[in-house]
Amino acid sequence: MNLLSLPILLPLFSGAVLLLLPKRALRTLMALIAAILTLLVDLSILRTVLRGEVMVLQMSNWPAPWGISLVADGLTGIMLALSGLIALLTVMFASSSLAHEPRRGQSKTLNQLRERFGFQALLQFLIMGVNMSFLTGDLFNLFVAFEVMLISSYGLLLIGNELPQLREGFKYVVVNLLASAVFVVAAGMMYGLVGTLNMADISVKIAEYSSSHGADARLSLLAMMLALVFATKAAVFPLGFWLPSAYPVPVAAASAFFAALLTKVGVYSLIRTFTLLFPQEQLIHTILLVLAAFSMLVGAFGMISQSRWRHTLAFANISSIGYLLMGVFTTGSAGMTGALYYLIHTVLVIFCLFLIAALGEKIAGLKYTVEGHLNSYPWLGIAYFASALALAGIPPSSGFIAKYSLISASLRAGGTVNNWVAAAAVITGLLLLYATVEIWRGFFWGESHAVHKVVLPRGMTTTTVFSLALVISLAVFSGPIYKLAQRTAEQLMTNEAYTKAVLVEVKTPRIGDPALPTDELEEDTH
Amino acid sequence: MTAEALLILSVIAPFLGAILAPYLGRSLKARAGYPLILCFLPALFLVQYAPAARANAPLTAGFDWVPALGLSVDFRADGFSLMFALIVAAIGILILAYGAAYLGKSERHGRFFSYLLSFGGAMLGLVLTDNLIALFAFWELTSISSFLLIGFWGSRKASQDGAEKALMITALGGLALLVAVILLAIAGGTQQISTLEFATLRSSPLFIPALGFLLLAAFTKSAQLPFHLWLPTAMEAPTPVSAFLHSATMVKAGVILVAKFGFLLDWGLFSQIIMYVGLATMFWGSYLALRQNDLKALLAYSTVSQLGILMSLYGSGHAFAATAHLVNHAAFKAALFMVVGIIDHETGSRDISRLGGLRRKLPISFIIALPAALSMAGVPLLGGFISKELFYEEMFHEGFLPMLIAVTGSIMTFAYCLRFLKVFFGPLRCENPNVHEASLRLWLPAAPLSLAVIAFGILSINPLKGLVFKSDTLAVWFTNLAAPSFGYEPGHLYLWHGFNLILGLSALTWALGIGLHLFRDPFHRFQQALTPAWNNNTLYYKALAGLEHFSSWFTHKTQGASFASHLRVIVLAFALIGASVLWRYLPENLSPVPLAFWLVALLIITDIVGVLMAQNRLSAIIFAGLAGVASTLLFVLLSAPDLALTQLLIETVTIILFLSVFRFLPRLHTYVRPRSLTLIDGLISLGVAGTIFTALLAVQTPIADRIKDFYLDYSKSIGGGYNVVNVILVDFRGYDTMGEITVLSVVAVSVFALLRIAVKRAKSESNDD
Amino acid sequence: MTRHPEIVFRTLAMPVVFVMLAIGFHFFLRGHNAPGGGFIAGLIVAVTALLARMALDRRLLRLEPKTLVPIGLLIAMITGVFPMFFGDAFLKSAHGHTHWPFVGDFEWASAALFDLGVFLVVIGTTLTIIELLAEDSREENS
Amino acid sequence: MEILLPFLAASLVGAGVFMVLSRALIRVIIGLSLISYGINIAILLAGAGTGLAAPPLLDVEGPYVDPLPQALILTAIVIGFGTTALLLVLSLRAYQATGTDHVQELTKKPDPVEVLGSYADPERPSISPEYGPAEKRVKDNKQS
Repeated sequence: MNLLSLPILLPLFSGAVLLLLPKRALRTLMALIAAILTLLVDLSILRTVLRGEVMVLQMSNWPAPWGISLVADGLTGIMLALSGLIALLTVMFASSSLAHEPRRGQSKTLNQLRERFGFQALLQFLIMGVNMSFLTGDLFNLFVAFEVMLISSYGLLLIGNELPQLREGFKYVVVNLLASAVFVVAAGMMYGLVGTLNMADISVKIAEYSSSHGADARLSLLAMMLALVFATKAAVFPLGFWLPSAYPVPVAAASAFFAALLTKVGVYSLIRTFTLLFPQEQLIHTILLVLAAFSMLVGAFGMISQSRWRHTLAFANISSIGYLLMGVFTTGSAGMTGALYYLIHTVLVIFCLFLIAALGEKIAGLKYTVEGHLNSYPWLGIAYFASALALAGIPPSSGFIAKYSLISASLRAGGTVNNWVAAAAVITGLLLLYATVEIWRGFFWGESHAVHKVVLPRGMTTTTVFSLALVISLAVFSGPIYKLAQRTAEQLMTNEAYTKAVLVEVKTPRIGDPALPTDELEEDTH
Repeated sequence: MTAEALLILSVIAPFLGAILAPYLGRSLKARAGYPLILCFLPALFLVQYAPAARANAPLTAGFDWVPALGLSVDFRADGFSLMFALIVAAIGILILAYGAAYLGKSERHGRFFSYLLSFGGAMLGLVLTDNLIALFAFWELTSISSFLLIGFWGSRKASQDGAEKALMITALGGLALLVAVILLAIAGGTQQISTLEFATLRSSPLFIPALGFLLLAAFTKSAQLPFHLWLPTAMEAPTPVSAFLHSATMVKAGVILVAKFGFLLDWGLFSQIIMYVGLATMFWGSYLALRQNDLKALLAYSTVSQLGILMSLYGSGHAFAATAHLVNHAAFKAALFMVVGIIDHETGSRDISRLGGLRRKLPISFIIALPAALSMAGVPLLGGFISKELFYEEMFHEGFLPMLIAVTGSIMTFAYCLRFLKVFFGPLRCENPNVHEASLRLWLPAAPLSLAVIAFGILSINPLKGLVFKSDTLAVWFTNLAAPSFGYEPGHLYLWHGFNLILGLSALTWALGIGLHLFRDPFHRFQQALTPAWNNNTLYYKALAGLEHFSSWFTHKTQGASFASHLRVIVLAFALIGASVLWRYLPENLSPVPLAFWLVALLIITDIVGVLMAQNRLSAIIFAGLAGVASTLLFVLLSAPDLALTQLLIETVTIILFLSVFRFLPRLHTYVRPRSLTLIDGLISLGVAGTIFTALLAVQTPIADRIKDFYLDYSKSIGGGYNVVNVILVDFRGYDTMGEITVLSVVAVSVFALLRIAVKRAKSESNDD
Repeated sequence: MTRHPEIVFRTLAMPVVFVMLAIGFHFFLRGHNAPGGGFIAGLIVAVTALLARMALDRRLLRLEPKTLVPIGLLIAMITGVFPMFFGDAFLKSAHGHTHWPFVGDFEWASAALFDLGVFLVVIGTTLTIIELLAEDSREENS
Repeated sequence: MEILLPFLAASLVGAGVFMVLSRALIRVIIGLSLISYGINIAILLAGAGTGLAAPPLLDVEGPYVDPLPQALILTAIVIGFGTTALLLVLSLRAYQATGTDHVQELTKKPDPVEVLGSYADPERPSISPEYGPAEKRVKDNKQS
């Protein structure tokens, strides 16, 4: 079960070592090895939890409510596997792109400085934070994990000191500090009210209390605070204003990782909070469902309004968060199944699109309205077209399956709110299609004015092809993956397996616990 | 090969071809079209299962895609589907051959054939599938691949626009279809089209919305009024594409939908709605076709008009007549488009007013075009005549108004067919002096279609049986193939119905059609005078511009709003939360407050006021620092020595930090907020404070015992330390501390990078942001 | 600033630095049993180092403070990983009595090693930030 | 006690929020530190209550206050210290780079929308021949 600590320890270790390594090649190698190992660990965890098992690791051997537990159920397994994949691809992409100029017309020293000043290490710490968030079974530790993740993201956002980075970085940091403040106070209050921080324990205690006392406004209060925090991190409308300006400013690899995973950590936390801790807060579920509908539309409108690659895609991210939450908060496991499938889909697709955007920026600068690149870069065109179809939910892409299952679940659930949300989802599909077609028209069609062809770095294109392959294989293997999502969703609907696995050994620890051999430690204590 | 495999292959093969095409295109150039014909052959071989289809025992096959979602790619070659698949495959083959001759050397051949084949595959899938979701999937695929085809010459703005318009409008219909299939699946309890039951569906409240969405989908795709605007601009595509899209495939998808779900639509008002929409489209399409000068545009509007006929026939339940006309239309329209392509290819123009007398220069093309155009006009002995007679007959039964519209529409149809043929007659007019007949490779693919047009009519006269004029061969075979799907009796097509009212109407049509052609100039002026300033096309662009405008306005308003107002949203949300438990949990009896606490409280309040009132940086920093000291004191009073110590040290270091950058910090400007904003901010801040306050009161009585005793009990014995807080930090919750020092490390790295990588001044920043 | 206070400052600084260092280590060692611990000690030592830097213009450590950060992180982490080789969970702690020659009875805890990591990270981070800021402002001035 | 201490925590947070909503960089930073003071007190009050008891040092006589919130706050303080330091350096850099301490001026506006260009007209699809003699033109367009 110590396996569970590895997705955190491996990046931590490699992050620390990366700070000490003197050569670029060594750093690249180290980062790659760490990412590959982490991915392998993630996959083996996924394999175990797919058997329906819930893996638990009690940190420091302290039993559940007192120590900190690491827990992996199906949802965690999926998230970890995604994070492992995306992390590896990001490391690959970054190590190639940091050796070249950031985008057309800039000098490449800036990127080299970024690399030298710890980009890869920050990335590893970010991965650690993300994995920590997915694995932890403790509310306060989730706060710590968020902080590790956020502080690394500040670092990645700012590294390079370009003007937009500083400008948007300030806003990003302030917003997240506010949200973190709410989070930590909510965690403290949760301890005050429920008397424990272990999420399984909280779940059990709240369920017990609710069954005997009925609804309690104090619990709703905490639920709303947590919802506020996670919705802000997930960039749900109207709390997501910070995202579209912040995500496009760092290096492309960082943008891609942010867009693919960081907001999803917010969504993950929302799923955990509202399936495990507060499944009974129906009002908040409905509020979030309505906000989800708005997020979809607002994201799509935002996409249409932009003309720069990554700004447009940042709005696409907001829209996808809307779709996700629509599934999460639609009653019943069908919606959750759709949401989980959509989650896998959107992580891969958004990531792939960001990589394509990075290549696009390399070819023609920040805007995609410089036409006529289809003939020079047909493969890029294919990659964009395939992933844009997936984004807009056009068959036979994975996006279509995701969209279909979400809308179908929503319509099946019935009721006014659900119907309107489904309508919003349908309309958003059209708007997304329009926005992606505009990029296609703006960048690939049209008359080419390019004087010479930009040579794209090998590493960057290879990584893009890999991630495109992931997007396509998701569509091909939709059957088993959807099944997986379905099983995980059913697991999420009942908390029993989770809480039982975590709270299994409530015996007090024995005094004579086997201690470490003494001789190894002696020298160091002075 | 088993029958099932063949059925699946017939849909898959074009897609495989689409993947191969770019490679073939690289080596074979335009000639890649010929080997790719193989991709449509499996579909053509399906003809051997026609007897089974006629016996209502159709071939089925398929595979699961996402079984948990009920999504399987099922195919079912029932009569109608099989008939349509054969048409698609046959015309597809001819188009591939035509395209191979048509495309110039500098084109992107591989890409062209790739798009074309994926479109063909999508179309075959659409007609053959038996699964609701797969139906939608293939439907969208046709939209997407037609988008690529129409925009094949993507460097031209008009092509881009035409492609986008077609995509947006058909995708709008696609979304309606998505909702429709979901509702049908919910209401019918199955996702298999062939097992949907009218009775089950009818009893569901979702039935009417489902039908409504279904109709919307059909109308958009089949270019019915008022969604017909995309079809004419789709003519920006290369002509082989237009020939494929507008004869047998893309535009017929809506008709297919109405045909496949006809058993549902023949209910209540729906059939009337479809019929009248179809008739209106037919009328308006032929009216607009008359005023076109571009041969391709003329054919485009004629397609709109013909689709109206099909739609009204299927809608009103006259599947037999509809199917007969569908077969005819596919043949003559594809032939006509190919001829237009030839004219364009050879003369360099498609402008009717600049062309004439081509009969002499392009004799073969003329021979091909003549029967096709006459069939479209409804001249006897040709297939078009037969189906138009049927159309008249059915409309005659429907009532006077449908009859009237049908006849007027047909008169104009007759007129524009003559107008089309005008380019072959009269004195030679052509800008290209060296005009000559197209090569064999170009006209040969068009010839079989023209032959079919003739065969549908004339060849079927059986001289032995005298004047029966029963047209009982190919067309009938096709039409009757679809019979089991609609439940009509296999019938006959008659060239001769005897002298009756229908024939009279036909004669009237011819006469008035010729008249209209002769007096076309005044009519044209009349049309010009009636042209409104706006139409649905301008509306479409207005809507797009409106969408862009709204998006940008909205995004500007929300994203571009001040940062402070963004923050306001978050804190306001937090403030509102407090309202939910406001004042409910006031403690009942208050314990006395020791003096020390009063003093700390005084200090904190003073500091807060000091910070809020501070006019310069130093005093603000000092007051904030004092607030920190005050909270340290509070920690001491509340028995938290570790906290107090830490807070004090942090305070010290922070002050050092502030002071070391002090000189470079901006002065404490008081940017004056508008008074209303100050008020709002004040209220929001009060709200936040209120939330914290009430929440703190509310959580003072826990709902379950807190877990603290464990730490106190085992801190010494197992943790090995007397300071429980420290033991928690390094042992019980040492993992938190691990995260905490990671945070600190990252801060060090980030600050190092921030301070060591030189800052570019705003002035020297390159302008690309 | 006149010369005299500066000399006074300098003479005073040396003993102050030593006293503060002693206090810092004291806080570090007693952390497990009384208020203190790696974090508090780290801050004290960092402030001391700053003082030494400013008053004596001397670095307490040869190392760049930035290097302390990963080292501290690794120490803390490896302490935590160690029990994993014995099949225990990450960060499983151990403590006990042992007898060292010349030192006598000594009470040790693996947690102290972990705290050492914290200690180093805190020193490293604090010094990095403040020293760099000081350098930065010096460059700006020149 | 039950009212006074929550009141203090709440007023610190409230004042902090008011400062954060102002428009000067420094005020925002100071506001954030006020918020963190308030929140630390709030966590202590929420978790350990307002009652008085001995500090959680086992060599002192009990009963002890709840040690867990103290440990949580310690972690929170350290993290807060780190982020404040980063924010301070960042705002210094932002100020140096932009020359403004007005938070609003740091914000940039989104792009203006582009005017929709000329468009296809279904009544008159581009009559210009698409092929034949025009082949050269199409070709030229592609290659330029």
